[in-house]
Amino acid sequence: MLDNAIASIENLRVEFQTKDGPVVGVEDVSFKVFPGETVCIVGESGSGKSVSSLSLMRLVEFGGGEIAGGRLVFNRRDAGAADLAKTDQDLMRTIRGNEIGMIFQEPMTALNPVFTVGRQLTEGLRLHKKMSKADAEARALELLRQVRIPEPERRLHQYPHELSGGMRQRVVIAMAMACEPRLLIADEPTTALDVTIQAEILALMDRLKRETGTAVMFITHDMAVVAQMADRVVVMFRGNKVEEGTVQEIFENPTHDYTKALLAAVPKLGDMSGTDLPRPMKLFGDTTHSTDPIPGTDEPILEVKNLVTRFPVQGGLLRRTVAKVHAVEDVSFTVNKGRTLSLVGESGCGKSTAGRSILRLVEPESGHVQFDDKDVIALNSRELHKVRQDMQMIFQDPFASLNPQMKLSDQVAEPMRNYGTHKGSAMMDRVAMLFDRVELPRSFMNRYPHELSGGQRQRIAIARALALNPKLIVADEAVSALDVSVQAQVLNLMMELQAELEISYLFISHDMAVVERVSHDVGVMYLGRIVEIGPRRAVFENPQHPYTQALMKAVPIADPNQRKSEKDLNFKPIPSPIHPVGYEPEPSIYKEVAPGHRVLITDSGY
Amino acid sequence: ERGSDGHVNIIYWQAPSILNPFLSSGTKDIESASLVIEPLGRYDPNGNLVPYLAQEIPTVANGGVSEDLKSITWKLKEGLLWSDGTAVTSADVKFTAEYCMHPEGGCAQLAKFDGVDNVEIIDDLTVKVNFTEPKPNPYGPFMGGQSPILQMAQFKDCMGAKAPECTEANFGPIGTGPFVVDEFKTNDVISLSANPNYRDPAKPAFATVTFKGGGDATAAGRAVLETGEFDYAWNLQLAPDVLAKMAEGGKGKPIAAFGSLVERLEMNMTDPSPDLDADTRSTRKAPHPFLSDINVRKALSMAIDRNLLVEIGYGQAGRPTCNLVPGPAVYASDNTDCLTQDIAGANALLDEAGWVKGADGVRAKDGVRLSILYQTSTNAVRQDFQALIKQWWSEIGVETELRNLNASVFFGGDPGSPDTFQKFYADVEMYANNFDGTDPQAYLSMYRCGNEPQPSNQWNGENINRFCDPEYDKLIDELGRTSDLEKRYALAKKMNEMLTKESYVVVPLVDRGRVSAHSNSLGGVVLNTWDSELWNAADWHRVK
Amino acid sequence: MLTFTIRRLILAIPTLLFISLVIFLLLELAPGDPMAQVPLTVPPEVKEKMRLALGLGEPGYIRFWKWLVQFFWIEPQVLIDHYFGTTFSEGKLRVISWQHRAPVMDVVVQRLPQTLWVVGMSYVVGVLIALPIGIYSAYRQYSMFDQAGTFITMIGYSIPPFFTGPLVIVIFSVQLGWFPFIYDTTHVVNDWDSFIYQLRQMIMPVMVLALQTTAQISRYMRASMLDNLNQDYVRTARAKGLSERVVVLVHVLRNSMIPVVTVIALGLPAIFGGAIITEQVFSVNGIGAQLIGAIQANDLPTVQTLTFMFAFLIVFFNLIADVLYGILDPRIRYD
Amino acid sequence: MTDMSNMEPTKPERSQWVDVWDQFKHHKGALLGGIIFIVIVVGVFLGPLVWPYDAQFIDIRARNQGPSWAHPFGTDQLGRDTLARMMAGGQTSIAVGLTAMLLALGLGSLVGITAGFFKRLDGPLMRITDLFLALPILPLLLVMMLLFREPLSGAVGPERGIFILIVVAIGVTSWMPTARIVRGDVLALKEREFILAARSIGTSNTNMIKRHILPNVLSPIMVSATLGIANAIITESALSFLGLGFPPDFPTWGRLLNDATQYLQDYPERVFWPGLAISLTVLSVNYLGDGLRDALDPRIRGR
Ligand SMILES: Nc1ncnc2c1ncn2[C@@H]1O[C@H](COP(=O)(O)OP(=O)(O)OP(=O)(O)O)[C@@H](O)[C@H]1O
Ligand SMILES: Nc1ncnc2c1ncn2[C@@H]1O[C@H](COP(=O)(O)OP(=O)(O)OP(=O)(O)O)[C@@H](O)[C@H]1O
Ligand SMILES: [Mg+2]
Ligand SMILES: [Mg+2]
Ligand code: NI
Repeated sequence: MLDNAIASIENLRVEFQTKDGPVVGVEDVSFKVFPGETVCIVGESGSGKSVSSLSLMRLVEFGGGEIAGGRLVFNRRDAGAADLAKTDQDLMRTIRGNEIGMIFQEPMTALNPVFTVGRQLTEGLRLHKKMSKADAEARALELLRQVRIPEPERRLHQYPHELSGGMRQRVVIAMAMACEPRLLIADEPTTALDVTIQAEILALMDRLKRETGTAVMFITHDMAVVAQMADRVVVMFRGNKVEEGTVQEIFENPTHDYTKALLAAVPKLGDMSGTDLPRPMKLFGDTTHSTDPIPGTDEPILEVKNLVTRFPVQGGLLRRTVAKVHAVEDVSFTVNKGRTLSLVGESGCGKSTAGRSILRLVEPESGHVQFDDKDVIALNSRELHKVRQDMQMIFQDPFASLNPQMKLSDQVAEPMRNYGTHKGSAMMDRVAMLFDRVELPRSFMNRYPHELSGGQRQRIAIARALALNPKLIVADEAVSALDVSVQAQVLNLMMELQAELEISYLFISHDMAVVERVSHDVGVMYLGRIVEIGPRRAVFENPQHPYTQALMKAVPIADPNQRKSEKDLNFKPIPSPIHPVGYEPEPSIYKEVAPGHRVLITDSGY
Repeated sequence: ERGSDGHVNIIYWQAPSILNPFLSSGTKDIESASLVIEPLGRYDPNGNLVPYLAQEIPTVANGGVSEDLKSITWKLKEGLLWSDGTAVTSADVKFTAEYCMHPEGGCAQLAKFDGVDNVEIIDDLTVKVNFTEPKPNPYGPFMGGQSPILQMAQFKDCMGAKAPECTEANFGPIGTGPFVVDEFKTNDVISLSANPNYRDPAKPAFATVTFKGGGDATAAGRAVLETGEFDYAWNLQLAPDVLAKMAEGGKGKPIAAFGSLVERLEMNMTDPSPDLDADTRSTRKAPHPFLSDINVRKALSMAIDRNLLVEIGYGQAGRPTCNLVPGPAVYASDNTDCLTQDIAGANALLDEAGWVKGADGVRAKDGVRLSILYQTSTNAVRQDFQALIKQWWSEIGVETELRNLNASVFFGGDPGSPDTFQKFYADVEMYANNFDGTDPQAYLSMYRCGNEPQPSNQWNGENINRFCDPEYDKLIDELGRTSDLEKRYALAKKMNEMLTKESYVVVPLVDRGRVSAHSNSLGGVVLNTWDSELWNAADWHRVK
Repeated sequence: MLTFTIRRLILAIPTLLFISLVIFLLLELAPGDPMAQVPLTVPPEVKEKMRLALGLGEPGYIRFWKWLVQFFWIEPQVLIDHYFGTTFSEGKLRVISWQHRAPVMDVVVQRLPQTLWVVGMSYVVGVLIALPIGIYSAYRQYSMFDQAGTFITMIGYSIPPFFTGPLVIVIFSVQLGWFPFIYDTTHVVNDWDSFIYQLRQMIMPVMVLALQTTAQISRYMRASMLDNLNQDYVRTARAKGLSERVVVLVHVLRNSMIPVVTVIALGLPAIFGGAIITEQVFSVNGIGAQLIGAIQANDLPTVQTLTFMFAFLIVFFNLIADVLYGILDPRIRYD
Repeated sequence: MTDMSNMEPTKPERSQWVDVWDQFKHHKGALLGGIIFIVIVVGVFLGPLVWPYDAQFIDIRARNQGPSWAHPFGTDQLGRDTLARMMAGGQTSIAVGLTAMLLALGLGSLVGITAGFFKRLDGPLMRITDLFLALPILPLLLVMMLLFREPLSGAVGPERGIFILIVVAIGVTSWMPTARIVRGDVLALKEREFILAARSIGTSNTNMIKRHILPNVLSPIMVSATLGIANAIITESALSFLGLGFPPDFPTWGRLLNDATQYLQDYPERVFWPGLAISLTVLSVNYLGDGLRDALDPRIRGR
């Protein structure tokens, strides 16, 4: 090629054959990727980002798609340019994994559960680089070191499920980079990862690009990441490219309406600096909703004291517990009526477990949970059933928490059926009202979860949680999987409801910008303990605990002019939360640095 | 010349499980054992007695049987050797009797030794069997395939309760027959070879025998008639057209012979209604509501076309009969009126007797409907018979419900089961029975009054249809006392007629013969229904 | 995993004892009589004596206890004696069949080879045919091959062996004369020719039986493959540039085999149980024929012993299946 | 926010069953299977009203005939019309096959779901499954016949009594595989998050099973159903063969096939009809099940 692009996509059109006729996945997309640059592709959900990248790998055919038009010119390492849209699969095989590496959108499921990490890593090496087993293993080890996985030797012989989410993600990345591809496609590689790991991975890819000249095609919904990573940005909307430009151009001078909407929806860390109370976001073109701050009350609704939850690790002849996972360790906090407490922290630090323990969806080992004058821990199953009417949970993964075989209206109506609060047409009216509330068209009532986009699913989960007019909602990563525009809508809805109904939230999230936007109070968790807790403003603007400080530092900023360098990052691997049965950790002791702002002074493991 | 004809393959679709007939009365076991062990005398295909190990058949005429009929003296042939080379002596004969008569042995052939007081050794080759009472038919012990002579040396530690423990002896008895057992796989296959000490040095012609068991009659027939894998197949109970088709295979031919086996209907003279309590149901306390009317029984018999039954079910292996005792010829009554079907006659008979057809076409009288439950064991031919007979009976206004039962339940004597043929919780049942040897005395005595199965004897009687006639009982006693053969023939015929054409409590259908098949190259086969089919295996040879 | 296995093994003992009791009670209750096959010519008194000689006079619990002792105490001694030439079992009463008056276990041992040859081989053949069919049908779902495979396997499943058996006999033995159809259990394989003969006499029963196995396993295989072919890790494997063969036969198959292997393991006890109808049609006289013969003859010691051994195998193979599950799927941990 | 909610075109309300039917219609195999199955059922149940011959009527002169206008399927060894017998046999076979399959399915699903769902019951229930797998079927059937035939005949009449017995016998001896498969699936399903979610909104155990577990284990149950109906039809014939089944003059497909096997060489057409009928039924049910499964699964339905 004259312009020495590694890959140039020209007028790509991809169709899917379905029973209702062909569906266009990508209508008309063209862009180029040059060596040593990072092209970020952003866009709304379903706009064809994944399909474009899969087409480049010619993997879209295996999902029932068909490249209906356009050219995919790829500049091969030593064989000149080739139109990948027309090459046969045999040739593709020598390109895939070798010259183009791909990190998939759902890294959690991208690994084969029955092969060891080492086996999956070496496979491509032995195939493409004709390495011997020993050589390949040595190289795999090197790769694992590069992606900063702790104890790489041990990991080689472990199975994917034995690794934490972040480690799995890094294995996938190592796999994609194994053969030093000329082009690396990363499809939302950091979705649902907490900021510290995200930061590490971004730094790694950046380094790779700099050191080997690999071109990176980076697909994401996170504008902060885009700002951190991109050289150029391609914006997609409903199967078409609507805008393309350098990262500065896009951020500073968006031309297309959609791009503007997208940028407006991005919550930025620091937006709320100087304010005490959360406030709904101002959205592009939205004038109907108020953005007044939400005051909340001082009346406690939920008091958690010294909560401890441990998961038994069983073994032995009689299935005795030989060790315990200390998931939640001596955690205390209070949530007031109409206010939001956010829990943040590293992946696996026990946020979800804490939330579930409060609802007794997992049984805590000890501690007090006082909800609305009731001691939740002491309730029998009938009373518990009654209390749950006032406590609802939105689960981390909205898709997983919806029954795939049940109509949405039934799922939203189910709590009412269970408690008999509404019956017959009254119930259906309320379901319709809830759909309106979360701004889903009523025609969706007869749909099934898979027929919805991620954001819509999330809204169903919220509608279900609202069905009983609860006093407390535990929202576990309620927005992490959404693209920014949808995320902003959902956050606004939640805050709107809080303002209206005085609902309290226990908000669990890894996204610090979101947390800043929505919370009155923030608790930072590390290894099962709250290391710092206090009013949001105090914690964010004056972090005291070293872990909180590291966390704040890792947050990417949605501004291409404020890029972080790798040197800023310095994370330690998390120690194991597994302890033998008799082990009794010391209690948490806090120092109050400011009114309500307390910091752990005993050992947290950090 | 012994062993010159090589190998012969025999297939029995029921596999022999043991080679000791005293521990099993299965035909397959007795017949397979007959290749190895022999009795003093056998019956020939005509039912005549022929000496085997004995020099001659003892009779009153030759002095072998005492005048008072209380003893019989057998003389062994001289120079007889067991297959292991030792001599056969009268001690072996005496031992055999003691072996079977041991109270704990559970001997299957005990009936053969019925009335035996003791067995005396007269000399090395002579034994005398003493009976407790006069025996008009003294040929029970040591006659026929069921009571061969065992070698004392081999079985002396196997008496009574120990009998089952002697697996080796039971699976490989030492005998005097034409073959010796090389290997016995129970319920599967026997390998035999010619007995080096067989009394006729020129026999047997075959050096080795494979006696295969298992499969079904169809497979056995195919193996002989169609593929020629086997030389001899036993008891091919197959539909006549199937057998005919197989015979077209041309590899062999079916052969048939008749004995005393009669397929019959038994009419229940007592009431099997489930409404009755267990002590009354199907016992003489309650007479049958309509089968106690002889007209009904007779009409039922008249409606049946026995020729057609034979044609459909047995072909050359059966012949229509009206007799319970169809043979030997001297005992067979010339009763043949039932052989022509007479539906009109049957209808007329029932009309006359006051059984009037109702709206549903079923006859009734005084509120009693002619509705019959007709049971038999599970078997393709029997089910065809049931269907045909049901149709004929429907033509005379009789309604029939059919039931077929698992053979092992139907013929088993489990007093807990309602489905045994002895309990007879049905109106009519069909099965076949015959008698051992050629003398029908015991057989006819079954229908003695009081011998019916009932709760007090755990349903163990033999008078299945609960027939009761003092006249008949008198004749039984008389037969037991009579030794004059002509008189015995006459008595038996009379009794046969009382049960059949005079009372129709037993409705004979078919005199069932035996069909076996042998390959074209197997010579010397003479089918014998009065004794083991392999009775003359020593004479078998290859046709060149 | 080891402790799990040991725990299950220990639990299996009371289970098996209970099963043996239930089987015993069931057989006691079932109508039928060991004298059913005795000709009607044998008078009832004689039959009664024969019954007593079989031990039927004793009450049920004594017979059950005797059986327990014989099976669990004496038979193992016989086994030890057999292998080490000791004489522990001398003079002790073993489990004796009522039909042929020989120790049941001896007959089982005698018949095991032919059962394993025919039924075992058919299972192996069936599985070997089923797996490729299942794999390919799923890989090319709704293709001609898949449709034809479904059609043939379902027909194979719906046509019982009592029909297919005679059918192949008529075609291959009677019409074409290719194979013998009366299985020769005395046949000894000692050279090439005799091996060929063994193959020829096995081929028909093996094929008839394999048809059933194939039908079932291939359905399972297909379903399982279909589940896994759409998984994300398949795409990952393809993205590595692996060939389709490796993707399907290594990555997908390994995952799909997890449920199928347990299904296969659960089907294994049936091999030892024999194949009742097919064994009869081809006169194989294996364990299946022994069992059905014993049931028909009401040979309770044989039936009890065989069904109990079968129960043992079922419990054992269920355990194996669970353990296999754990081994094949690293996510599953029993401890 | 209104802009986003209108992205999906508004479709008219549709009921679940319309949906299912819609999907079903598109499944060619299922449609064909359904049609064949309906044709068989209608033919078998309504045919005798039209066809002049009775299944039990013996015309001995017309025996062993090949196909002709009078007897399109020929006659058997007693001259009974094969077509009439096929229809009568079909009634019994289909009725037995369906009900026994449903019973086995019901039992199997019940045991499987209970064992999978309630951890405490898993051990005992699976041991019971082992027990039933280990029980010798023949003696079990004999005992059932012994204990229940007469009381049932008394209560509901002999034919219906036998029908119930046979159905129960087949059902009771063939639920175990279904139970095992379902249990495995439930065990996996129980770990899914939507079950936890359902619990958090206060769903009781019964509702949990009814609304969340059962619909999600439908697909293995469907497979068992297809295999089960074939199994039931064949088992029925084996029972008749052993004398544990229907009265001997009561034709069923299995028995017709069994009887005809004897005449395989002489009258091969005689085995053809029952064999064809059984295979067609099983195949049509198989495709029907395939289609239904696809139709009932909204994930597939959406595509
Ligand atoms: N296998 C398929 N069959 C039919 N349509 C498909 C298929 N895969 C993708 N599509 C459609 O193609 C379009 C583009 O999908 P794609 O996965 O590329 O979206 P995306 O931009 O990656 O969205 P997200 O941010 O949610 O990952 C969507 O409308 C989707 O519905
Ligand atoms: N059921 C369980 N059994 C054993 N260990 C568990 C279980 N659930 C969670 N854990 C462990 O408890 C710890 C806390 O898990 P939890 O799900 O609460 O993390 P989290 O903070 O929500 O992380 P993430 O951000 O990834 O959702 C982890 O080490 C996890 O491995
Ligand atoms: Mg995507
Ligand atoms: Mg979590
Ligand atoms: Ni809005």
